[in-house]
Amino acid sequence: MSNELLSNYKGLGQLTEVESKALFKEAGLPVPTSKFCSSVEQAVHSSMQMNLPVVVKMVSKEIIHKSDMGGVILNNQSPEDVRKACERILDSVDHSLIDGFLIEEMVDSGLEFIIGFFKDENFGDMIMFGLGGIFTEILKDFSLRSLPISEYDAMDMINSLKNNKLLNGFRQYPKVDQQVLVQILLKLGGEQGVFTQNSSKLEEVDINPIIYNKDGVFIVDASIVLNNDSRN
Amino acid sequence: MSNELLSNYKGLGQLTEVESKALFKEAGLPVPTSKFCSSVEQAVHSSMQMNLPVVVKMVSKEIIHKSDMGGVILNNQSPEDVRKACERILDSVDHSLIDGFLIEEMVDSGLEFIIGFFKDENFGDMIMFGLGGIFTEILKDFSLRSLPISEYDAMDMINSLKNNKLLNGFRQYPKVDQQVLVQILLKLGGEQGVFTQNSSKLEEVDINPIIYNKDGVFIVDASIVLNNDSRN
Amino acid sequence: MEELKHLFYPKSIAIIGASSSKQTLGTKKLKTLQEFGFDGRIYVIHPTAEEINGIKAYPSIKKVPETIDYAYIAVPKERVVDVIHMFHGKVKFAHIITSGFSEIGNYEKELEVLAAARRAKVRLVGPNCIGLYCPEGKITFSKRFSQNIGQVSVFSQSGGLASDIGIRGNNRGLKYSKIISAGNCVDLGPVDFLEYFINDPKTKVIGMYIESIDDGKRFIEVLKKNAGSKPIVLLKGGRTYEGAKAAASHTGAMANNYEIIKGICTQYGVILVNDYEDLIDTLILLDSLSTPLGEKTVLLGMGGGATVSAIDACEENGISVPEFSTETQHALLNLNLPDGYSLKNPIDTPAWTLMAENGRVIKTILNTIMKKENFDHLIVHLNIQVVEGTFGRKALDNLVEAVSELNQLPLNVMIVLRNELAALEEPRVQFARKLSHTGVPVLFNLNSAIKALSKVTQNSKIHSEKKKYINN
Amino acid sequence: MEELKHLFYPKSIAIIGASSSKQTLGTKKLKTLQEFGFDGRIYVIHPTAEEINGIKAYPSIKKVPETIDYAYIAVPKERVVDVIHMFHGKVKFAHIITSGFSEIGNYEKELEVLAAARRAKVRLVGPNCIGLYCPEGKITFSKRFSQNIGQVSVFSQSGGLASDIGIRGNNRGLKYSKIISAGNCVDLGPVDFLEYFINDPKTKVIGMYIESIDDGKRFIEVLKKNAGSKPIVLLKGGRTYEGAKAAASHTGAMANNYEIIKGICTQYGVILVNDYEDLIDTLILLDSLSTPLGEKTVLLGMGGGATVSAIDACEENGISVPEFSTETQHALLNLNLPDGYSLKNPIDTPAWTLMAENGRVIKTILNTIMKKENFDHLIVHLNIQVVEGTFGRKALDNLVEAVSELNQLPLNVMIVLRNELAALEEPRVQFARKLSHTGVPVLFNLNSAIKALSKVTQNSKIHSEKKKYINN
Ligand SMILES: CC(C)(COP(=O)(O)OP(=O)(O)OC[C@H]1O[C@@H](n2cnc3c(N)ncnc32)[C@H](O)[C@@H]1OP(=O)(O)O)[C@@H](O)C(=O)NCCC(=O)NCCS
Ligand SMILES: CC(C)(COP(=O)(O)OP(=O)(O)OC[C@H]1O[C@@H](n2cnc3c(N)ncnc32)[C@H](O)[C@@H]1OP(=O)(O)O)[C@@H](O)C(=O)NCCC(=O)NCCS
Ligand SMILES: [Ca+2]
Ligand SMILES: [Ca+2]
Repeated sequence: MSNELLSNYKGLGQLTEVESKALFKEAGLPVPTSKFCSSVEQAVHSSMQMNLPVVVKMVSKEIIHKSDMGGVILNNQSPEDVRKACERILDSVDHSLIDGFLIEEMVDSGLEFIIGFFKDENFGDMIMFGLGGIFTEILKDFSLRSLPISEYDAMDMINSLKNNKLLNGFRQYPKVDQQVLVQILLKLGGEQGVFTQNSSKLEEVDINPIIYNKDGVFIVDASIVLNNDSRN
Repeated sequence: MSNELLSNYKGLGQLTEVESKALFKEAGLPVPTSKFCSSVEQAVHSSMQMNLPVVVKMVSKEIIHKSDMGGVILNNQSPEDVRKACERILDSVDHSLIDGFLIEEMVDSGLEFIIGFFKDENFGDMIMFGLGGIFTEILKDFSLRSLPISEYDAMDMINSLKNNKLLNGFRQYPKVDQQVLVQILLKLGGEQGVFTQNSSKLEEVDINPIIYNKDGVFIVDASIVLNNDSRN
Repeated sequence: MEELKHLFYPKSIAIIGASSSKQTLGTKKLKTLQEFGFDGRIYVIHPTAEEINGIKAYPSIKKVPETIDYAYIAVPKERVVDVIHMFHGKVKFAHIITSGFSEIGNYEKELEVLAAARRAKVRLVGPNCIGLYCPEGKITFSKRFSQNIGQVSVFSQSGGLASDIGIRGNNRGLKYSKIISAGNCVDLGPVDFLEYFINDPKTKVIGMYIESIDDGKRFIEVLKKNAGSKPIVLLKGGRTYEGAKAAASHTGAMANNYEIIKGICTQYGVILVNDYEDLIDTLILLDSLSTPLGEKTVLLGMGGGATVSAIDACEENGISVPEFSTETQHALLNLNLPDGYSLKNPIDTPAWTLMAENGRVIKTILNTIMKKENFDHLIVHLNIQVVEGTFGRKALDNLVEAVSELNQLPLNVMIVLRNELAALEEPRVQFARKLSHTGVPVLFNLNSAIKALSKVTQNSKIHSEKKKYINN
Repeated sequence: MEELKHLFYPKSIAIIGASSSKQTLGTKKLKTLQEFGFDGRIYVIHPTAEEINGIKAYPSIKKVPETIDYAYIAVPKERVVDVIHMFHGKVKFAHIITSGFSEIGNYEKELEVLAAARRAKVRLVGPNCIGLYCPEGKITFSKRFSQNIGQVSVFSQSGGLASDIGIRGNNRGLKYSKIISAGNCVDLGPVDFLEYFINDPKTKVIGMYIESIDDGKRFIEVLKKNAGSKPIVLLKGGRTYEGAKAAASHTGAMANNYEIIKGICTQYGVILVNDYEDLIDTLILLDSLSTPLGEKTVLLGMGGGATVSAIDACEENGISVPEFSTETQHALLNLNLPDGYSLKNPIDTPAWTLMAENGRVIKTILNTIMKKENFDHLIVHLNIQVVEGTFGRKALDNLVEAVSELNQLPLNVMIVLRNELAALEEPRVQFARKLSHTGVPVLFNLNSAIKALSKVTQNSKIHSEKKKYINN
């Protein structure tokens, strides 16, 4: 299977969450179980087949910052909760903007990571790996490599984090199996990785957060921006 | 008012949470609003006069690690919840060990800090200030000073933290007013502070965490250990 | 760029800017080349002179009877374009020492020079460039550099640092294959020389001082091709924002983001250092230590406080100084040496202990240790002013002699010669040259030596780790 | 311990261990004191000799006609207790150079020595101790130390470092009031000497190399009393676990937790440094810079790469090198200096620019800047081997002469003399001594100079901040 997942993609600008997650799933990357539903009834029904609690997310091509608009409702413990959540969304947003709902299994809290892709004018395609939240954003604890990366590089990006002691486990956070992260990094930035294979179409990717908890590892949110060339 | 709060204290070893918090309150330090209740009915009644949600904690002179025993139940949204919580505690622990319940207003999550007191064999009384949780425990981000400390020292202990950028505020965490922390440090480690005035009785103090959130700052948990001399 | 060999090993040199009446840079260059023993043909180009310094002068490059490998240009900036214009079909490489171009904001003039060179089919080094050194090619920009041929090649984007690197390295016994300072790099730049050094059979170890890399993608390609097979040490000038500003004023290019360069260098096994002293120390170690290297180190030397500080440095840099077995400690005790030295690793030996057996006790100690133990490195540190001050120059000579024989031991020996006395600087340099002849690296500062050893062992660990991944 | 003045300014000295037949340490001490010009009374104690080196010898201390301020003991370790025993009522301070005590695990013997001293009412320096230097008291442990009297006093728990600190400092023109190395510190230790230096009117700046502090609480009390009024620079040996092991083997005490010491030093305004080179550089700056200090710095000097690296160091150490106003840049442009220097701060000046006006152009540049701008510091860095190599020794002398007049400017001037050439080491030391006479600090390494400046300005900021809090 080729990883040129975007080769037939005709959309412009930023992909929706549904598109991004579908793409990652196809590439063998771990995303939470989810289902796109075009109606409230379908949403309630789908939630019955999933592990509760679930998250209800509005799906919209027009609206980028869903959570700011009250378009993301966490921790729905029952199908009934799901119904209420869908209705709350419909109450607060213009119906014509809503394409449907994404019902997604809740991911428990855990150690968070960020993986990014960007193009440096001079050095070309780069991949970034960092500890999530404040660690990357405020404390600048991340490592950079040029694409593609090898297995050693992936390992080394993890070891290069200043605060990598956190990967040894503490409190409710399990000790991180670095191989799991290495495999994710390779599926993105390796020779056959999504970033590497689709580099000419991509402008920027921000996978944030990836949550590592006792249940496994999950890409919880991601933003994929296509470049100008692929917009034309 | 003298700060020699422990001058008449006759107990041995570690103080209970109720004792510690009473002591801090008397010293003008910020503790969450709470009430000691000797019966379930009193607990339910007290919770009616408090801001909900509240935490229900078992009070016991014999049991040190309350939470490990299921003796701490968070997020009780109603008096009814409080009753259920008390009953759950009574179900799981030998009644004869339970002195009562502490009903305490819930403190929202926020930036966490740790303040400690210990005696170094060579250098004497020391005060420790650190960022809470993993920052002090795993990443060793704390500062030490000898007692007593001045206002400048308190300020400097805060500025010396490696990750003090976190105090500038981010996401739901407000920008920290350093004067608030300075005043707490001084009430503990200053010339007239609790640690300084009671140094001869104290073996070790671990205030962990102090939570700084949009509502204010709160000593949420603390352990005070008296030394051998004061045991006799 | 295989043809760069004509630049480093020219058969014919033209000098433009030598004066018939004054001591110009051109005149000096001529003399330096003659004194350094350049044995190809030198042609002086001068509008009127018949000869300068015994060399026949030609009124124009056109009159020169052969193609020129290397033309040295030291005429005022207004004339550089005209000079290059005349080179057409006659010159392979031109080196422009003249300054007054992009480094002071004069980008336009620099681009004119480049355009002239492209038309004339000449490759440029510079402008604002001190030049190159290649003892095997018998060319140099400093008459102070050694004639000895080595296997370390250095690129420097600063002429001043290129000089310092040459002298400082030579003083510690380091022999170079080549040093090039490429000034403003309007044509040939860091990546060209890096690529050449990687392919150059005479180069085994590469050093780089870089302020800016303009062709980042090619930089990565070149590093990929090397794949760690030749060790590369890189010092980035302008790491910080303010530093980037200074670099821009200095060679006229905007510095690149250090975070990105750091990532790329880590990825491709380039050793990063923070100052030029560390650059040289690391090159010295790479030049003589064999890989793969471990981290188990014996530290032996004079000075109490120096030893304590060194151990702090070892700990902070991940160099392990493990204890000896009780068996070895017993054996050391049985040597019955004079009081004042410790039997533990690190071995802190006062001067008078080292004087035993006419300075040869150091071999006895090490032989005793190596009989039972397994170590990777030995760092010997001597405070030569103390030995000389207490026991005299002869005793010091004896001690250094004994130390030079340590290289027969089955571990990497590394010598640190400490000194604070100006009068002993010259002897220290002599000792260093002598010791390094036996293949033992010599450094002058204990803590930097430890830092350098850490860089080198870490790098060798990375490369062997990488090989494991590839073989899997 | 006000009486410690008898140790540093003794009127009477007894030497025990001088030999009638051999060059023992005792004999050497005698000679060193004579040569250094000690002008009090010296008594040699020797079982049989009539006189040694022209000094009358006494068979026993009892026979000496006066009380002894300072007794120097250099007899084998077995005899030390007996010697001290005889001191009763006759000796104030005894310094034991003999080794073989706690530093090799021989704690028992060391405690016997201490007990003997207590009985004899003698205070001890050592054992295993190289001793003390006080040019004003005309005593020294090294004949290489300067006779010049300064105001910097240093305590070192290592004899080797004490020597290095003396020579290295002297080489940069630093003049000391006192240096003491206290060896195993069985009696007098770091806190005693720190307290004495704080009270000593002859001491303005204090340096400490400490491996362990046994009386931590007194250390804090003493620092409290000082309250930052005299600057103190402290180097802790044995910061890491491994370092602590080496320290223990070296002076026989367990190192203390560095984290705690760091907290206490920060609290009481002690400047912490990481190696002895930084210790000396910081002392040099403290000795001549006035407080309070700002951070706005002009950086001027030779060398492209050196300037770029220096700016990195400034940025990393919080020293600000702000741009000049356009007005000033214009004024600099109008000076019409030769090409190759930048008009921005940092000012990167090639050697030939500095040669203008017979080396005095540097004053012209600075006067032009200071006419309109407000700066706190000026760092001038010269690569003396380049000046000498290109323009000769006379030009270098002229340049240094011009630089020495910069101290008239209304900012803190600091000079860095860089050099890689052994032959220029002696001249560099002479320049440094000459320049420092004019009150200008001289350092030899640009990046360490910046680090030291950062430590000093930070410290001065802390002290003025603290004052604000107290005045509130
Ligand atoms: C290049 C530089 C040195 C020239 O300065 P200069 O030597 O004083 O220049 P001059 O004008 O005296 O020219 C030198 C000689 O070349 C001759 N010359 C000029 N143009 C010439 C030409 N086209 N062909 C041949 N010779 C020429 C001159 O006639 C003169 O010889 P003369 O004295 O016999 O007449 C100077 O402009 C400069 O840039 N200096 C800084 C160099 C530097 O340090 N760079 C940075 C290194 S890191
Ligand atoms: C202290 C030490 C130098 C003595 O060694 P030494 O000089 O060889 O000792 P000697 O036995 O020759 O004694 C020296 C002289 O003192 C004399 N002496 C001995 N005991 C004496 C006493 N009680 N009173 C007077 N004189 C005495 C000896 O007779 C001898 O003189 P002589 O040669 O005329 O007989 C040596 O034991 C030592 O400890 N060395 C290390 C010192 C050091 O470097 N310390 C660390 C500094 S950082
Ligand atoms: Ca540049
Ligand atoms: Ca010690």
